[in-house]
Amino acid sequence: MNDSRKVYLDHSATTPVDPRVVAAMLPYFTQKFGNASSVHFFGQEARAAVDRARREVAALIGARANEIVFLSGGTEANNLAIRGVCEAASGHSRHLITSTIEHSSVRGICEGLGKSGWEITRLPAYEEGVVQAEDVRAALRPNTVLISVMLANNEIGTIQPIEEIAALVREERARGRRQLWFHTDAVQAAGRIPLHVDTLGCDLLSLSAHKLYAPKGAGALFVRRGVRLVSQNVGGHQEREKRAGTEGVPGIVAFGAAAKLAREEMAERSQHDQRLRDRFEAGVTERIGNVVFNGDRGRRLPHLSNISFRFIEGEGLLISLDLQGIAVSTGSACSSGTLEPSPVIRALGRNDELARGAIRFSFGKDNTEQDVEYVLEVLPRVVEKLRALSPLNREEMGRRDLEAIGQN
Amino acid sequence: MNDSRKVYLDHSATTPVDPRVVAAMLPYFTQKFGNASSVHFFGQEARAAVDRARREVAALIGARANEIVFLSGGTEANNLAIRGVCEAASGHSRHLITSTIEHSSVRGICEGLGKSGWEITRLPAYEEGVVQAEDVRAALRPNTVLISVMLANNEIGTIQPIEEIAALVREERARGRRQLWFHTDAVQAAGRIPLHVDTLGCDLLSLSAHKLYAPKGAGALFVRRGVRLVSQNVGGHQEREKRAGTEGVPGIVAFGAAAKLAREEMAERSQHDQRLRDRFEAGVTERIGNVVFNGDRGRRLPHLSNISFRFIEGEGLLISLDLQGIAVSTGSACSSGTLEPSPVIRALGRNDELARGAIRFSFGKDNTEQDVEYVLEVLPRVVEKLRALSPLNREEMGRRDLEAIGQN
Amino acid sequence: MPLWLLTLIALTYSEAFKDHLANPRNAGELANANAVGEETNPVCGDRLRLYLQVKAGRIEAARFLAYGCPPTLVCGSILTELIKGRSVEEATRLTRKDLLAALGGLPSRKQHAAALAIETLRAAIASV
Amino acid sequence: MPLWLLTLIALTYSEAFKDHLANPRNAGELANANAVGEETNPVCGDRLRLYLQVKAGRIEAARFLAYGCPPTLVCGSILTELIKGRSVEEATRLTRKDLLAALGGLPSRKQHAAALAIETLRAAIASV
Ligand SMILES: Cc1ncc(COP(=O)(O)O)c(C=O)c1O
Ligand SMILES: Cc1ncc(COP(=O)(O)O)c(C=O)c1O
Repeated sequence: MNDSRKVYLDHSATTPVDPRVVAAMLPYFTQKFGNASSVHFFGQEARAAVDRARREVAALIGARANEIVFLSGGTEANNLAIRGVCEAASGHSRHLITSTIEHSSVRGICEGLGKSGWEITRLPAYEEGVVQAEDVRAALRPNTVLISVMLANNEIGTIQPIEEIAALVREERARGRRQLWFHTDAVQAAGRIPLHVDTLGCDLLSLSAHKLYAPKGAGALFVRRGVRLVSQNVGGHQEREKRAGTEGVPGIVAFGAAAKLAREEMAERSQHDQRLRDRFEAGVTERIGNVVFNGDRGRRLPHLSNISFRFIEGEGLLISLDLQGIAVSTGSACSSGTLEPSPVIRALGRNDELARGAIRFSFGKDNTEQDVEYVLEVLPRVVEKLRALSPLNREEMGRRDLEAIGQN
Repeated sequence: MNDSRKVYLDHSATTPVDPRVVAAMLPYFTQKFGNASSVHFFGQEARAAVDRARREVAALIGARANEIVFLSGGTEANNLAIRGVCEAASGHSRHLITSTIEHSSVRGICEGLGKSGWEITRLPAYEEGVVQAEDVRAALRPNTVLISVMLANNEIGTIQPIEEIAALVREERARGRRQLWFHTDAVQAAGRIPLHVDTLGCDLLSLSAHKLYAPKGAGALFVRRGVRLVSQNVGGHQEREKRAGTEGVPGIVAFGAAAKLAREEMAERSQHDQRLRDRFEAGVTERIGNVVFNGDRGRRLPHLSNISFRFIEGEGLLISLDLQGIAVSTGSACSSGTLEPSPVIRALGRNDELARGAIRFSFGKDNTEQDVEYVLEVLPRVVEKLRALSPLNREEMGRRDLEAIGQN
Repeated sequence: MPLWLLTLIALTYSEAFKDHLANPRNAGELANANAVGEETNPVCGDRLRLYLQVKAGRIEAARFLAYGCPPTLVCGSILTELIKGRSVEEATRLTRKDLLAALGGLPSRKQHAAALAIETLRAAIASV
Repeated sequence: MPLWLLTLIALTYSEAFKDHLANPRNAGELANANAVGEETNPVCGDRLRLYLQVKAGRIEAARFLAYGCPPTLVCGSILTELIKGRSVEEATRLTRKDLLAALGGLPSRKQHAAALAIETLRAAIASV
């Protein structure tokens, strides 16, 4: 392993904690260590800090502080949103609409509901990796309780038409329909593009701290006032009865500090990420043949690039890059099967070879131009080396030769 | 508020993080920040750290590393244990046995199950605050799935006869019974008294990091090999399919470091806590009349003292002490109702006045003799001042006078 | 009430409030009282007893006893301060709001303590 | 396979393994091969093709092509190293274990890669 140089291009899996965030959190371990449910000074100090953080997280998405429920992460946020709303409604209705490109957590939750009798409609994302609002309309049934469509995909970064779907939901409500809720998983989008729950029009929105330079182990769910959901972790009055358990004060404080920084620095960060990403993609196009970019390139998160390298397979490329100090990912870092081709890339209609050869490069605020140059130097060599091994390569060449001959 | 001096006597609510634990965790925020599910170097580093922590937590309770599931806290551990086992069994059996003095999380979970059709037997704890194993035997039914009795109570510190209950369970199994599981909530006991899952004989055991000088936001459930439970947070393969969601690496690392220290320093710590606690109780007995000690004083955690001060009420005493810089608690810091008398103290058969006047003092490794002296100086004054206000006081005196007259 | 709410409430206690809690004024019985009132809050069991010494329509002295949560104790203390030296007529006009103003406000969930104090005052005056 | 298992597996790759992955030996086609074998793993779709140049019962040259997960690539590389210069008879006796020993072991879930390599070797030898 090349120990001299490390380039982390896996910011969609997790981000390093911003030193300013660590600094904000640090007093809450040893000095201001109270339990936010304690009545005394130590508890009040912790409670005040949690509430400050709640206001910061709310501000990041244009919500009110009392609409934010703190949780242990994005997966728990999705669990509380989807299972919570569905359980609250299960007396009368049992249909939910989601997409084929959701994060594995949403996929897994929906599978579970499917097993316990729920009807699930999974909308296609087409070649561009974007769900169509019209498909939502077509899928709506009288007993639909929940629509859960992610804001931006974690593997290919495509941004979904949340506002259009919300408009549909509003239409339905205007027609007198009740008990139809709209959830969006904004774990990848938050901190990377501006979000406002009123513009988006969603009723529930999931966040995860560790995707925006805060530590792993904290997350939040926005629950619009009036949405009824069944608490999943029970046995305590914390978080307005929506999530039992002693609040993870330091993680929450860190989340708040990171949300504030994300809000203040979003424009700057996304410009920076996008500049590097675009430079990277231009370099790849220039230097490496037989690549396919996955996901609508005009409608993507600014920091993410997903590329299928033909003839070779993701794990080998990933480990080879790792040996050169470059960290990337194949499929979703939290995804389940992986020797199986990525379900998201498959959903775009790509064949198995392209799906297995898909690599995600995700940039972050600490990456530099030099990082990109280094990767653009290493990646072509590694791809070439692996392709030199590949029998698929030869077959393709052979086929092309034959085709060329046939054309003459 | 007296800002010059702060004495924290609420270690059962939460503990300050040990600086050595902070030091162990710190690199995992900014440098070793990988997602433990990532394949590359950063991920491997995180994965290795999580597994080291898993071994440390396992060692604290004599378990195997692969029997430890990391979670967000003790409440989640209790949820996964109780709901997880009950949901796995709900096809065939729907009876569970618990006690009247469980933590509010267990109480809340059992209430929820009760609402969805489970039969719940709640065993008495008698005046001493100790459940009797014989009562468990009497409560057992053919359709009992789970026994959940805490290891040590969080309000009064009494230690429950876990080994005896486990012996009963073993007897039942020897008679060919299957699908009877035994869970114990060891959140308060861990790090304070030696625990070994094989000696205890339990199948599931809950832990919370923030009670043993690690940060809030981490916990663990011991799940003995062979115990089937339904995952509660779903949608990911983390923690051997038992708990989905990106692992909170820094919190887990901290938990591991704290577990190691707890194991190494347990004897020393509990001697220290007990010395202070006993000195405190002797002082209270000496200087304050009309007090009642709650819970079997011979069978208690070493760091905890629960005292009812007659004629006055807990919240006023608590806030008055807080104004003097002394942090204590009334009822469980995570308990629900509190203007209602503590259900645990009520379970001992105490009347409302004694239950409302119960205060928990819980000592920790950073408390000093001076802390105790300070409290012994302040507490009698505060109690006296509040009693001077109390009409109950007068009535009692009046009654005694009358009784005295009557006796002549 | 959940404990976290208690914490929220404790957060909002004013300095005046804390001062009265730490140093209650006019606590205890009044030997030569000629008016006494006592009320109990049926919700939480809090109890307030007020002793007055009324002379020529003027409250010469006032003392109180209280059992219950801090706002009840504090309201007792503040109440005695407010009425001492006033005419009974003035005291009769005293409202919950006056009390709340004097102690720097109370969270809504604790305002019943002020109501209890005013009721007790009325009862004591009625007993003259 | 869950990704966390992949991570566990990656943790256990030996230095020899990583070296072969970074610098595969004898990669590519062999122009003057007189024996070729190709096998595909039906589970994961991994594929290995082996070219041999056999002269007088001795393997003078060996090259390979592989598609699939790293152990498959590495097994191809190591296999060619192990058989080059050996007699066909010796090569026939080569087992999965020899291969595993040469690459410093493989986690059990990846050992099928070694099996694939040995099968491919047998197929190539059979084609002589
Ligand atoms: C889109 C999306 N949703 C949910 C999650 C899960 O969040 P967490 O890792 O905090 O459990 C992730 C992260 O892996 C994600 O990318
Ligand atoms: C006995 C007991 N069980 C469970 C819990 C809940 O643990 P946590 O605070 O980590 O949610 C606590 C702590 O309040 C406790 O004392």
